[in-house]
Amino acid sequence: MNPIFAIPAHDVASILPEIILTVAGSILVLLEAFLPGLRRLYHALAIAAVGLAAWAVATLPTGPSFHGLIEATPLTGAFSQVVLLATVLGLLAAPGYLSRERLLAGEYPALILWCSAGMLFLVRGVELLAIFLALELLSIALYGLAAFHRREAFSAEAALKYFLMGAFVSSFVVYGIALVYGETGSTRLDGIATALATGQGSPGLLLLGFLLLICGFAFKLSLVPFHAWAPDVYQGAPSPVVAFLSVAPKVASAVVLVRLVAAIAGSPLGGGWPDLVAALSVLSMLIGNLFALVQRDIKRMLAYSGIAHMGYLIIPLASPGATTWRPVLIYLIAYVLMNTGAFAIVSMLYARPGEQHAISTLSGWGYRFPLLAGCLTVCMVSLAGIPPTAGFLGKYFVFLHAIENGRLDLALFGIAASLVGAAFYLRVVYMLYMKPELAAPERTAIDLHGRLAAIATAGATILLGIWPQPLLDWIVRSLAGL
Amino acid sequence: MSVPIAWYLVLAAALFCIGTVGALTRRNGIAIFLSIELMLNAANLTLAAYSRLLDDRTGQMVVFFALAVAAAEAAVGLALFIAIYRLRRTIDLNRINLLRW
Amino acid sequence: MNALELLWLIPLLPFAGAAVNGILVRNSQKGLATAVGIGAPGLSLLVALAALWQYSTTRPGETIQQAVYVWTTGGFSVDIAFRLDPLSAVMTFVVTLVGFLIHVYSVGYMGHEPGYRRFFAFMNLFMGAMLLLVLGANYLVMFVGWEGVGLCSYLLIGFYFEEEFPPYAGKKAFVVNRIGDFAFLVGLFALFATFGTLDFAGIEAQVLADPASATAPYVFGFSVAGFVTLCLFIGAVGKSAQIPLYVWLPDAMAGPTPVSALIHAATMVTAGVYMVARSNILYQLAPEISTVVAVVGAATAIFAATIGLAQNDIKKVLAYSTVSQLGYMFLAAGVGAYVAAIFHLATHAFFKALLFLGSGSVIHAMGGEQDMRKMGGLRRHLPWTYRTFLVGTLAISGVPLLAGFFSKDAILAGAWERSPALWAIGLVTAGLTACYMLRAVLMTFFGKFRGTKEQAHHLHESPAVMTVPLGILAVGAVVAGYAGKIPFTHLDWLGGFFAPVIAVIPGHEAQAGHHGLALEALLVSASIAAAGIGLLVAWRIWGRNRGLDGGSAWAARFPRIHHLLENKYFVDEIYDRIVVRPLAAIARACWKVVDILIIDGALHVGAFVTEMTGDLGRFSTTGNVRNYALYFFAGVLILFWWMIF
Amino acid sequence: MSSEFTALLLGDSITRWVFFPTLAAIPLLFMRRAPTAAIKWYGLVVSLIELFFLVTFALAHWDGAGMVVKDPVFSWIELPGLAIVYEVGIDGISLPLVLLTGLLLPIVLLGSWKGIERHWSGYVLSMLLLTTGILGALVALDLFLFYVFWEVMLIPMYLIIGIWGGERRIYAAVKFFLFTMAGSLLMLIAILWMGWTYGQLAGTWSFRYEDLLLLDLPLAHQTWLFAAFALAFAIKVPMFPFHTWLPDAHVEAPTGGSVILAGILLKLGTYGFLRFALPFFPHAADRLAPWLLVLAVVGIIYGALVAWVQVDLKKLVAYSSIAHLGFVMLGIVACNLVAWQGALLQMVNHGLSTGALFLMVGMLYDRRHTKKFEDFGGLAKVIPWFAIFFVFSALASVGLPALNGFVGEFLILLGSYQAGYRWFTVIATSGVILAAVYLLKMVQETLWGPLTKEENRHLPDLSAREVAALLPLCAFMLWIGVAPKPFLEPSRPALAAVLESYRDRLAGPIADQPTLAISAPGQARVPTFLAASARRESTGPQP
Repeated sequence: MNPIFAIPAHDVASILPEIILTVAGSILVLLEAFLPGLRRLYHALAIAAVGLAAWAVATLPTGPSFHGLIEATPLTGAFSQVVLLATVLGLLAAPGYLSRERLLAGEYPALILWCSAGMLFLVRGVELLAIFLALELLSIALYGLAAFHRREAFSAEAALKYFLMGAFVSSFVVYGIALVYGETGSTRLDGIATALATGQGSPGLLLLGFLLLICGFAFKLSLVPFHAWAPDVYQGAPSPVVAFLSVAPKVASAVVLVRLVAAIAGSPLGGGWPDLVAALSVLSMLIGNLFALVQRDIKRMLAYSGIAHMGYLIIPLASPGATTWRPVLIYLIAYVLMNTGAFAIVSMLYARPGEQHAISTLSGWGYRFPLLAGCLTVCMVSLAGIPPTAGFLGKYFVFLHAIENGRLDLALFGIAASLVGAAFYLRVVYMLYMKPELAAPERTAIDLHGRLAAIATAGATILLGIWPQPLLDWIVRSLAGL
Repeated sequence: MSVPIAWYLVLAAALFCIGTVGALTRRNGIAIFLSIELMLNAANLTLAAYSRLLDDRTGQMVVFFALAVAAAEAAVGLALFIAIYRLRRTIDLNRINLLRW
Repeated sequence: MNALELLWLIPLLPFAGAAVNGILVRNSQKGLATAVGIGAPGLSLLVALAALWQYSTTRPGETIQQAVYVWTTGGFSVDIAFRLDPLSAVMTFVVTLVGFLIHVYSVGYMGHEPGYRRFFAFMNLFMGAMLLLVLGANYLVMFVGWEGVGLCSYLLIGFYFEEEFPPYAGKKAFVVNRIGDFAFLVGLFALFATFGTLDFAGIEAQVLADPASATAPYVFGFSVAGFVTLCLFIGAVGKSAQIPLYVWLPDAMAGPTPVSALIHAATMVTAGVYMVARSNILYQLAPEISTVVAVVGAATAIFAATIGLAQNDIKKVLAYSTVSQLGYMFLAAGVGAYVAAIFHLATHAFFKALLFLGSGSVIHAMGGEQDMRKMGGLRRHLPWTYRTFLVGTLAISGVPLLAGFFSKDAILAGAWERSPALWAIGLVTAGLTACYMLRAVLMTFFGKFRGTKEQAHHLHESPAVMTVPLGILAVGAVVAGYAGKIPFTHLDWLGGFFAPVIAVIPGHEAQAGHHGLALEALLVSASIAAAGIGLLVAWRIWGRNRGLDGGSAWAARFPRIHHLLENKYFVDEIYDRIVVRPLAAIARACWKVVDILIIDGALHVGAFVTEMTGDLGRFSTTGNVRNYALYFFAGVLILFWWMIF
Repeated sequence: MSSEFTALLLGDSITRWVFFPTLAAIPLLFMRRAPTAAIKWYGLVVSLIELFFLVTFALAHWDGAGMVVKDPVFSWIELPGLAIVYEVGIDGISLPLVLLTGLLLPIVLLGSWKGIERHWSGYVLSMLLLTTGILGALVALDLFLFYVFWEVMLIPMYLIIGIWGGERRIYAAVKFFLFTMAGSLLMLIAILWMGWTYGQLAGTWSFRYEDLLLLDLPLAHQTWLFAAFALAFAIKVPMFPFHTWLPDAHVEAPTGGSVILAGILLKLGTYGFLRFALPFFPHAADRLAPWLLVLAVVGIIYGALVAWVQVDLKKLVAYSSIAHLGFVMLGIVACNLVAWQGALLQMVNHGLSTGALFLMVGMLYDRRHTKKFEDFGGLAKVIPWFAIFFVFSALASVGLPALNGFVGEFLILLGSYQAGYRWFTVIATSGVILAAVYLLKMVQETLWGPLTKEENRHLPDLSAREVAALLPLCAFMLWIGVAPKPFLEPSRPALAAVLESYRDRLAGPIADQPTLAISAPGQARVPTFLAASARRESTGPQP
């Protein structure tokens, strides 16, 4: 008898990282059930698991698996590592906050790990179904995380909004998948591409299908006009969650978006897509920065700034091609570092979840918390894109790409927007250092993990600004295939 | 005699639109979630129809997974509704706006 | 040792003195301050005399250049260099001698001032700058000295800086001078752009080689020479207090009297005349500008003289007289009688310094009182002052055989050659001069004392340290005239000595100035008559112990004119109205309107608009998730629509 | 890269004195709890060591005529088709400003001794970082590198104004920051565009100064790029319509901040014109020269007039800076050796005299905590030594002969007159009148007249520390004024070379599409730095 359901060993091996993360997550849940005494160690364990996964990713044999549903290339490897980096930082940011809120539990790291497993799939998926499943996996985990602060109406509301929007959008995605599948007869991106190249299928339906897909991921990236959920969720969800939620999904979704745009842009139908992306990018940069300018709540401010940053991120997509990956990857790394750092520090400094995280609360704390304030300043400077920081490096490569491909207009919009951006990032800095202290801090959740996260992010941000060569070499190696 | 495939697609599209309109117009969270389920199923119907049209099983596979996912979403969603109801005593979305602007 | 090698010492010594007195010496060490303050100019006087003696004996008329060091290089290269030729020789002589005497006088006059040390530091600084001015071998060095003396005049006018007015007067002087300096600078630029050098010798050589280069049309229908000389003359107008820039000089009397004597009578204010004479080669090539010079000079002369008639402050009288005499010198320079100009400059240096120091001695005795209406009958108490002052008065009035007579006569003769009109003006001015000077003497020394009791009590002749310089200057005021052209003779030492300075340009020779004895006699007698009439009138009005009555009677007879003269034709007020205030208004407009309102306003509006867009826009995030769903759906539809069409 | 860099840091190199302040700043991070005095002295010592480095370096690499020194070049950021090198070099143009920076740093710290009350470690830290930024921008020969340093200057200055400033310090700081950033972002795009164009023609991107000089661009491109650069620099200078950040920044900034700002930061704008904007886009520069001249001259008159009617000492000095830098711009745009020599010298002069004035305004502020004229008057009686220095510096600023200001202004005006801009020159020259007007007003209202305010009756005169801060400045003012030659000579060869290449390119035809001039090293086209003969690498590892 031959086993019909036998799964080839190399396929199993090919998803080792995901397996590690998922299993680790499950173990943590079990530990929560049976050994709650070890709670303090959970995050350490989770981080260890992530490290293991990173090792697995690094040693992953390249090539497609599961009949080409997912693939492993140096490219996916690179993005996976970025996702894992974000995961580690998200894990580091959490314990202080959780223990202060008396929420320390196994579920948290478990959800994070499962979520990042989903992201790894998302990064590697080259088939619409796989992509859809991965997307749902990470989304559902995130819904849970967003709602993690049970007793907090803000948290629940944030989760609810996130969930409803997510579900609403995912139905569009499925419909998009259906249309694309129907018109091209394939759910594999390569198959779709070839089908498009041959020009089969009704253009209208195909356009609609792709549009739905792309809007779906634009929603994940919180690009204008699909951004509205972001500020609410960021503000309401527990800060350490946001530290994770505001970066990791973006990394994964960006990969998919690039793939989708590349798939269609190459086709006869591809005419209008670059301009569409350009429009999204310009809208996001301007609206994001404009709305962030007037926020008094630091988390909302960072949410809108995140929207703007996604706008910068997709500038290269306006001129798709093999060269698109490099600026996107560099920008994402920078964004992961500075944004996670900012949110990690916010989650440490702000006492009450849910309520307004007024920027003015930070007044004069620059001298009370020199280390954290310094790191926050670095992150803000980097977000503003001022050298020598990773943020500047990212913007630099993005603009470089734009100019290289004759999108000078986008570059100009970009700088106009970042001028507005500078204004509100600097507000944080002057609150920290130039204003007298308003209120003495209370219930701050500063712990070793958090400090570590802050130092790591800020340090890396500066280091990348001053000496990016090693990273760039690594990136070049990862993107060598293209 | 068999119904032309196109009709399934049109039906699905119609369902999808109904679902969308419902999701946009209802105020009760549950009702909205139901409408979303409707949209999801419209999508599933489209998939099934196409799969039949193309005589290719992938579509149906997708439908299965989509249903599973829908179920999972429903679980989380309902949990959230309960949580919010505990805290706010309402699931009228117009009144769930602590977070705004 | 060769004194001609030591030219650089002449300005350097006073500078050193200033540095020592200014930085090292303490206020308490008064003796040391005196030693340095007198010693530095004294030494420089000795060096100067030695050099001049050697010059006039061994190499008279030659031009001695002495480069000290290179100042700038590159596109514009110039040396710090000194030049000794007859012109600078005479100037150096006058400056060092008169300057030294005034320093000596100051020891007595300033003896009780708190700022004694500071005073001498500034005075030495001035001496240095002035000598730099006259000894400089190129326009740049000259300009350095030019501004240097301006600075010292600023500092010394404002010497009593704790009072309200003196610092203000100093500022006024500096600013008005700056207006002239601005033109001076432009002139230098034009010079350098044309000739590629600022060296006197270099320019002279080029012009002589090719006068056309200087007469070539330049801008506004001026020739090069025309433009340059005009600019330079404006500079001179500022420095030498001619119309319209004379307004600072009367105010400058706020400074201590020795300062007025040294800077605002004898030396600095004559720098303009010196500069015109120094640039005579260019002026000869720019006849139209020379005419301007002459006219301005004449106008200033008579204008200031009329004001002098109605002033009651003794120093103000002398100040306007100075302005008027400077006008005389420019008249001379304008009509091409450069020798006469320098001649008058020298004689004027003597008798005007004498008069100022005399007035200083009077003020000293009166305990600071300067109003002649409160004086009178002082000749009994201050015999020496009275005598010397009288000599000075007669000299400036042009009484025959005194210095003023000769120099003034030379000027009038020159004026006659150019135009009888100018001559006439000069003549009237001479009369007026005699009149108001005698008036001053009569009001001060004659009649009965009109001061307060304790003033009368304190009246005393000044100490020897003050009277001796008066004596020496008086001698100078008598004999200095014999250096120049003596009427009815061919004796003209100065003329001969100056011959090499007055450039003779091929094609532009000035017509020889020797007219028949008859004419000469006529001119001389005319000027004598003018002086005589002036003195007579003054005697008739203020003489014979009439005190003030005569004057007030006349004032009552012509109230309008008197009012006008007494208030100096309201020139200060007019300037304030038409220049200063409008400028300030513009400045304020620039600040309040352009800067704050327009530029910053625009910025703030921009910022506000940006902020408002954001602030209004953010309400689109209503917090109601149903709207978000709507946005999403709308977004999809719009994009789809866009993609289709 | 790291190995080369560390080797450079250790060797006697430009890199060493560029980054020494930053390295020296690191310990301060851990010295927050240290006693203030210790931090002050630490900062002072560091700044003196830095000065020592600079002077020794200048002397060591000085050949009779001038100096052109480059650190060994090595690649900083390298990607396929994109090479950004770390390339720093110094020549006669940057030398004076570099030395001025080194001179001002210790003086600034001395001048802040009393004025800064809080967070000294942060203050010294910012100052040192700022110094690195300034020096870096002055020696960077790769435009990417230049831009990085250029921006690095912003944050410390922002902090200095914002933390240690006066009442409206935050407004001023933000204004300063946004103004500068607005300009520099456009410049960044322009730089990228040039690098890309070079890449199109040469195959690989490059931002190296020497490479980009080889670009021949059509007039339209030149005009836009020049506009972008000019905007960035004009804001920094600042030229007339973009100047309004300056008064606010100066009035609010602490003494040290004002001194650095006026002394050096502003010069980077003019330096940028001289080093980048003009040589890169000669034709555009030539065509836009009249406009720049108008702005410069307007700046002179306007700044002077507005300064005249100020009621705040510091604001008066701030506006006077606008006027002075108007002169510098006039000289730069005149494009003629005399004018350029004057302009470069005038940059230094302004740094000295205005720096001294700001210091003394700060000293008054330390004593009386006011900068308004109405609170002063008759101070000369109370604090004579202060009066002497104050009058001295003011006169230097007026441009009195035998003091430094005169030399610079004279050369500038002479040069621009020679260059044929007669009427601009004449108008500009009238600025010397106004300079006298407003500066004497300043002196008058502070020092002269009766002592009206009772509080002023017992002000202490200058302390030894303050004299130590002022004396070097005044000494240089006098020295430059009396014998400017040693200060003009070093920069002449460099200026002449730049001018020559500028003229050559101007004489050359305007390309109708971007082309790359193939030029042999040392050709006049690319001044000084490429001239292999003229270059001497500072001792360091060979790349």
